[in-house]
Amino acid sequence: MSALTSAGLPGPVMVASGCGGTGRELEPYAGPEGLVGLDLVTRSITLDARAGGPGPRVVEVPGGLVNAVGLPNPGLEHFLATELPWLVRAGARVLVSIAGSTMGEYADLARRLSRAPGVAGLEVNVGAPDEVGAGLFEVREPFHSASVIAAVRREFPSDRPVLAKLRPDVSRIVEGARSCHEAGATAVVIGNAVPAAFPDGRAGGLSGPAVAPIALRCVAEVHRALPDLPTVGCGGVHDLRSANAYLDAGASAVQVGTALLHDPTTVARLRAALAPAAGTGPGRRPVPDPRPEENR
Amino acid sequence: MSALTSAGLPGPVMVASGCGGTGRELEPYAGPEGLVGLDLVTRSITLDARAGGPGPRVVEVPGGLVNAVGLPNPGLEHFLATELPWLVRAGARVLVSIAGSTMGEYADLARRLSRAPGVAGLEVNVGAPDEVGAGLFEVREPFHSASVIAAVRREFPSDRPVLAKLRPDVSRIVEGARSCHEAGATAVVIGNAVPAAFPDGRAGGLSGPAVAPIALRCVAEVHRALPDLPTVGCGGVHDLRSANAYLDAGASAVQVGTALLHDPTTVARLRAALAPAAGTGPGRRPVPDPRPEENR
Amino acid sequence: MADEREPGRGSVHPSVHVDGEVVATKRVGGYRHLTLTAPGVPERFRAGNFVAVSVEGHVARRALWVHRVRASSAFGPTLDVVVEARGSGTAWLAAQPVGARIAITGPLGRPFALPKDAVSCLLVGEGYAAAPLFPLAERLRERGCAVSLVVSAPDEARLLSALEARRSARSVTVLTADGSVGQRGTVADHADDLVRRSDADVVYAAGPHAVLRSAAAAAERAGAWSQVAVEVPTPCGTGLCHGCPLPVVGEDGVERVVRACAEGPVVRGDRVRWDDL
Amino acid sequence: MADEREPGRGSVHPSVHVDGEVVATKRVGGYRHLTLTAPGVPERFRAGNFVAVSVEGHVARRALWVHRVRASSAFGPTLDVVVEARGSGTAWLAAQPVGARIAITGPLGRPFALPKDAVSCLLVGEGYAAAPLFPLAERLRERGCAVSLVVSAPDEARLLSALEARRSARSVTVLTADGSVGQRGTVADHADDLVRRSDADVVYAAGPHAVLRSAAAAAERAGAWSQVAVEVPTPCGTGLCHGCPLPVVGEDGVERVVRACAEGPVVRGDRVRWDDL
Ligand SMILES: Cc1cc2nc3c(=O)[nH]c(=O)nc-3n(C[C@H](O)[C@H](O)[C@H](O)COP(=O)(O)OP(=O)(O)OC[C@H]3O[C@@H](n4cnc5c(N)ncnc54)[C@H](O)[C@@H]3O)c2cc1C
Ligand SMILES: Cc1cc2nc3c(=O)[nH]c(=O)nc-3n(C[C@H](O)[C@H](O)[C@H](O)COP(=O)(O)OP(=O)(O)OC[C@H]3O[C@@H](n4cnc5c(N)ncnc54)[C@H](O)[C@@H]3O)c2cc1C
Ligand SMILES: Cc1cc2nc3c(=O)[nH]c(=O)nc-3n(C[C@H](O)[C@H](O)[C@H](O)COP(=O)(O)O)c2cc1C
Ligand SMILES: Cc1cc2nc3c(=O)[nH]c(=O)nc-3n(C[C@H](O)[C@H](O)[C@H](O)COP(=O)(O)O)c2cc1C
Ligand code: FES
Ligand code: FES
Repeated sequence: MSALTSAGLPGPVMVASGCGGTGRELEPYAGPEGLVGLDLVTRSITLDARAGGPGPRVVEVPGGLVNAVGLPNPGLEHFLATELPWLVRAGARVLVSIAGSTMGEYADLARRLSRAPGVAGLEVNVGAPDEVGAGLFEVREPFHSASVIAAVRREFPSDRPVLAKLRPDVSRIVEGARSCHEAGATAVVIGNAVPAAFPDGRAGGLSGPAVAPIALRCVAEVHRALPDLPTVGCGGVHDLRSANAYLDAGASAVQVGTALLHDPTTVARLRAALAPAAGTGPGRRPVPDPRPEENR
Repeated sequence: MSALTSAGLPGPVMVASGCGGTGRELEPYAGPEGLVGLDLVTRSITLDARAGGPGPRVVEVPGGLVNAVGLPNPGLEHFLATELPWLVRAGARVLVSIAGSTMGEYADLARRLSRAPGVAGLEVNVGAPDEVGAGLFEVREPFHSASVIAAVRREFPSDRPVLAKLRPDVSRIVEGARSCHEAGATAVVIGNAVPAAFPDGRAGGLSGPAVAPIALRCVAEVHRALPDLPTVGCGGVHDLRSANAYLDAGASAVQVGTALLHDPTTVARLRAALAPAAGTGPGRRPVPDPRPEENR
Repeated sequence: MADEREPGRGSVHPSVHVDGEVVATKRVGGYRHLTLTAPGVPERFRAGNFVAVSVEGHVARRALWVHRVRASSAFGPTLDVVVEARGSGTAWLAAQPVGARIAITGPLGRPFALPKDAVSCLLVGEGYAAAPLFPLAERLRERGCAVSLVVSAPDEARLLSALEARRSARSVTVLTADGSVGQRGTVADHADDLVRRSDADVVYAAGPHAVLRSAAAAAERAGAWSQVAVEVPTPCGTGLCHGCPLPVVGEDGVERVVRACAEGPVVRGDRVRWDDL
Repeated sequence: MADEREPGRGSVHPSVHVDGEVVATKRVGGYRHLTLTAPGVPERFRAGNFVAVSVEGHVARRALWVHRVRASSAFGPTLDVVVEARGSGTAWLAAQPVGARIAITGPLGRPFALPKDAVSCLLVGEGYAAAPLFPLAERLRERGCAVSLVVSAPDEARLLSALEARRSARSVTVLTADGSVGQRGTVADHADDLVRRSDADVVYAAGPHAVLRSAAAAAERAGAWSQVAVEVPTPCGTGLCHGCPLPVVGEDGVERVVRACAEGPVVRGDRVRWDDL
C-alpha cells in the first residue's frame, strides 16, 4: 500500500481539477462502472459564483493547451446543493478543490465542506498560473502556501486528506512541499498549469504533454528530498507511459487533466491498466505499456 | 531602430547557444550568404575543455526535446585558436556564450574574450537548467545573476554588448531582468531550456515549441515592467508566427535553438522573412506569416 | 436554458468515444464531404448534434456538425460531415483518405428543439453550417411541419447543395452574397422577408453569428420562436473544460455564461447576448 | 579521426535540406524499402552517408542509411532507404504512401574511407544496417578491390537481400542467428573465420554495436584495418546539437568524445571505446 493509499486515497489515477466538467459530462466515458470509486477532484470552487473569463479561454499550442478559464463555478452554496450530491450519488470519491482570495475564504470553504456529506477530502489550489489576474490569494513564497494549508487543516477533520496543489516551479518546489507537509498537508499534488502566455501575449497557463517533463522533474526532486511525503504527479499524463514516469519517480498517484479534453476515456483506460490487480506486489506497481513506444 | 539594434545587435533573428554546432555545420543551410552577418551565439564556452555528459543526451518529448548535453566544448584556449577565427572568417557576428563555475571564471572568460579579435559581444549563461549538476555557478536569487553580469561587464568593453541569458522563471524574471540591467547588461535573453526531467527521471532541460508559451509570458511581463530594456525572446521559435509572437510582445529579437535541430534552414528562412526590407517602418516590424495558420 | 427543449440527452442518449473510419470522401465545391463509421454515434444522433474529432498531433478537438446519418450501409451505420479546410485541423481532416481512422466523440450538444405541433418552420443556414438543417428538415417533415429552407453562402463554392432537401422542404431558397447562384444577398438582407413569406412559427438558424443574430431578430419581430446553432471555439466539445463560453440570459432574466458545447450549441435565439459574444 | 579518410565533405560536398517525395515503397521481408527524390542528395552521396528525415509531429530527426542511389530515373535522381518499423518515427515512415512529402537532410556523416590500392575487403552487415555496404561494394569493385560480403540477420525477415550485390562481390555469405537461411550463427561466431578466409586488408562493418565490435576485434587480430559504421541516437544528425556522443581514442592516444553524426558515423574500429558506448 502506498503512503497515499494508507492516508485514505486509493488512486493511482485521479481526475485533475477543472478537467472533468461537473462530473456528469465525464460519466458516459468513465468505463463500465461509471464514476463509482473514481477519485475525482472537482473544478476549483470559490465562495461566490464566478462566471469565468472571456473567450478564447483555451487555445491549442504545440504539445498542449494554454488556458485562462478563470475558475467558472457556481459558488459553494450551489455546489453543495446540486453538484456535490449528484457526484456522491454517482459513487465518485469526491475531492473538492478550493480556491480563495484570502486565507479566511480558504478556511471558510474548508469549514463548510467539512460538514457536507460525501466530501472525501480537499485539494487546496494554491498555485494557479495567474492567481493575481484571477483575484486569488497570491502565493509568492512557500510560507504563503503553508499558511493556507494550516488554515484549511484546522477546519477539516484530520482523518480526511487535505492535498496541497503546488505549481511545478523547480526552484521552490522542495521548500513548498516541505512547508505544506509541515502545515498538515496529507500529500502534495505537484503540477498545475505552468504560467504562460497565449500567442497574443495574454496571461494563461500551459498544460498537457508539453509540461510533463517539468512536473516530473519537480516530483523527482521532492521525492528525493522528502521520500516519506506522498506526492501526486499532475501534468501531461495521457497514457500508461507518462503515468508510469511519475510513479517510477516516486509519485503515489497521478492526475489526468488535459488528456481528458482530448480523449474523455483516458481515465477509464488508465484506471483499468493501473488497477491493483495489474501490479505484482501489494501496492500499485508501474506496469508495462501495452502500446507501442512513443516519444521516448 | 529597435533598442537592441542601436546597442549594436542587428537581430532580429539569432542562433541560440548550443544549437548551431561550431558554426561550420550550420553554414550549408544558412542561405545564399552563408554565415555573413548572422548573429550567432556560440555554444557555452568554459575555461577548461568539457567532454559533455553521457548519452542519451537529447530525448524527444511531445512538442520538444529534453537535453542534458553537459556543455561539451573545447575550452577557451582551443576555441580562441580554432573555432572563433573560423567563425570570424565566415563573416558571422559572433556572440560568445560563457559559463563558469565561479564568478572569477566568468570574469576571466570576459577579460580574455575582450582581447580576442572578432568577438562582437558576450552572452552570459546564468540560467542553465541544471547548473548544479553541470558544476556551474548556482543562480538561486536574482542578485546572483546580477553579480555575475557586473563582474563580466567590468572586464568587457562597454561599446560591445553583454547579454544576460535568464531562465524563463515567471516568478523571478522581472526582478532578474531588472537587476541584470542595473548591473550593466545591454539586453536580456529571456529563455533557456526549462528545468525538466527525462522520462526516466534524470535532470535535464526542456526546449522547443513546448516552452514557447512559458518564455513568451516572461518576455511580456519584463517588457511591461521594463519597457526600455531590450529583450531577446528564446524558446520554441520555429516559424514566423512564433517569432512574431515574441516581437509583438516587445522583444527586440528572437533566438532559434531547437528548431535548427529539426530543420537547419530555419534561421535562413526567418532571416529572409524578417529582414528590415520586409518591415514598413524604420525598425523591424512583425510581418504576417506567409504560411497557413498553425497551432493557433 | 433546459426548459424549451426535449429531455436532455444526459442518461438517455449518452455519448460515446469511438474509433471511427473514413469510408467515403468526396469534394463538393469548396468542401469535403466525409462519410464515417463511428459505432454508436449515428444511432444516438438528433438533428443539431455535432461530433468532436481528434486531429493527429493536436490536443484540442475539432467540432463538426452531423450532416446526415444512414442507419445502414455496406459499412453499417454511418454519418456524414462537411469539412471546410481552413486551419490546421480542418485541412488535415479534409485530406484524410478512405480507410483513415479518426477518434470521434458524439453525438454532442443539445439538438434543435422540435415543435410539438405541425407548425410552419423556416430553416436558415449559411456555408458548411447549413449541414445540420438537412436532417432537421427531414425530422420536421415527419412531424408534419411545413418546412421552408434557405441555404446561403458567400459564393457558389461554399453553398451546400440543397437538392436532397427538396424532398423534405416545401420551398428551398438559395442566397449567395455575390449572386453567383440563386438570389443575391445575405441572410440579413432578406431575413424579415423570408420569415414573413414562410409564415414561420419557428425559425431555425445555423451559420456565422451575424446570420444567427439577424434570423433571431427577424423571428422576434414576427412573433416567432427561434433556435440558433452557435459556433464558438470548443476545445473539448464534451463539456469538460468550460472553454467555450456562451453569454446568455436565463429564463429568470439573469445573465449567465454557459458552455456552448453542453448547454448549447443550439439555444433560443432571444437568449443569446450577441454583443458579449 | 580525420586522418584516415578522404578529404572531409565540408565545403566540397555541402549537405542540403530539401523537400523529398516518396516515389516508390515496397515491403521486403520485415522491412520497407522507400525510394525518394531529394534534389541534391543522391548527387552528393558517398557510401556510408546517411540522411536525416523529419517525422510529422516529432522534433527529433530520424537517421537512415542510404542503401542505393540512382543517378537518373523517371523521377530524376533518387535514393533508396530501408526502414525497420520499430518506434514512432520508423513506423510513420514505413507507412508513408507514394506521393508523401518528407523533409530530408543529407548526405550526412563521414563516409567509409576507401583504400588507395586494390586490396581485399571484407564487408559485414547486419539487419537494415547492412544497407550502406551495397553501394560501398560497388565502389570498391570499381577500384578493383576484391570484395567479400557478409549479410547477417537474426532471422530471414530481417535479412537484406544480397542478390543485387552478387555483381559487385566476389563472394557473398549469408548468416542468420536462427539458421533459417544461410549459415547459422552470429557475426561474432564467425568473425575470425570470415576475416581469414577473405584474406581481408580492410574490414568494413555496419550493424549493432556487438557486430561492429567483433568485426573490429577480428580485423585487429588479423592485422587488418577496420571501418565501422556506428549507430547512436542522433537527435539532429547535422552536427548542431552535440547530442550523439561517441567515445573514441584519438590518434594522439587521448580519449575523446566526438559527435557520431559529424565525426562519424564511420570511424576506425580500433578507435572506438566500446565499453564506454
Ligand atoms: C459546434 C460546431 C460545429 C462545427 N461544425 C463544423 C463543420 O461542420 N464543418 C467545418 O468545416 N467546421 C465546423 N466547425 C468549425 C471547426 O470545428 C474548426 O475547429 C474550426 O474551424 C477551426 O479548426 P481548424 O483546425 O481548421 O483551425 P485552427 O486554426 O488550426 O484551430 C485551432 C484551434 O482553434 C479552435 N477554433 C478556432 N476557430 C474556431 C471556430 N470558429 N470554431 C471552433 N473552433 C475554433 C479549434 O478548435 C482549435 O482548437 C464547427 C465548430 C463548432 C463549434
Ligand atoms: C546513422 C544511423 C543510421 C540509421 N539507419 C537506419 C536505417 O537505415 N533504417 C532504419 O530502420 N533505422 C536506421 N537507424 C535507426 C533510426 O534512425 C531510428 O531513429 C531509430 O531506430 C529510432 O527511431 P523510431 O522513431 O523508430 O523510435 P522512437 O523510439 O520513436 O525514437 C525516439 C527517439 O529516439 C531516437 N533513437 C532511439 N533509438 C535510436 C537508435 N538506436 N538509433 C538512432 N536513434 C534512436 C530517435 O532518433 C528519436 O529521437 C539509423 C540510425 C543511425 C544513427
Ligand atoms: C481547462 C482547464 C481548467 C483547469 N481548471 C483548474 C481548476 O479549476 N483548479 C485547479 O486547481 N486546476 C485547474 N486546471 C489545472 C489542471 O488541474 C492540471 O493541474 C493542469 O492542467 C496540468 O495537468 P494536465 O497537463 O494533465 O492538464 C485546469 C486546467 C485546464 C486545462
Ligand atoms: C542541445 C542543446 C544544447 C544547448 N546548449 C546550450 C548552451 O551551451 N548554452 C546555453 O546558454 N544554452 C544552451 N541551450 C539552450 C538554448 O540555447 C535555448 O535557450 C533553449 O533551448 C530554448 O530555445 P529553443 O526552444 O529555441 O531551443 C541548449 C539547448 C539545446 C536543445
Ligand atoms: S469545449 Fe470544453 S466545455 Fe465546451
Ligand atoms: S545528432 Fe546532433 S550533433 Fe549529432
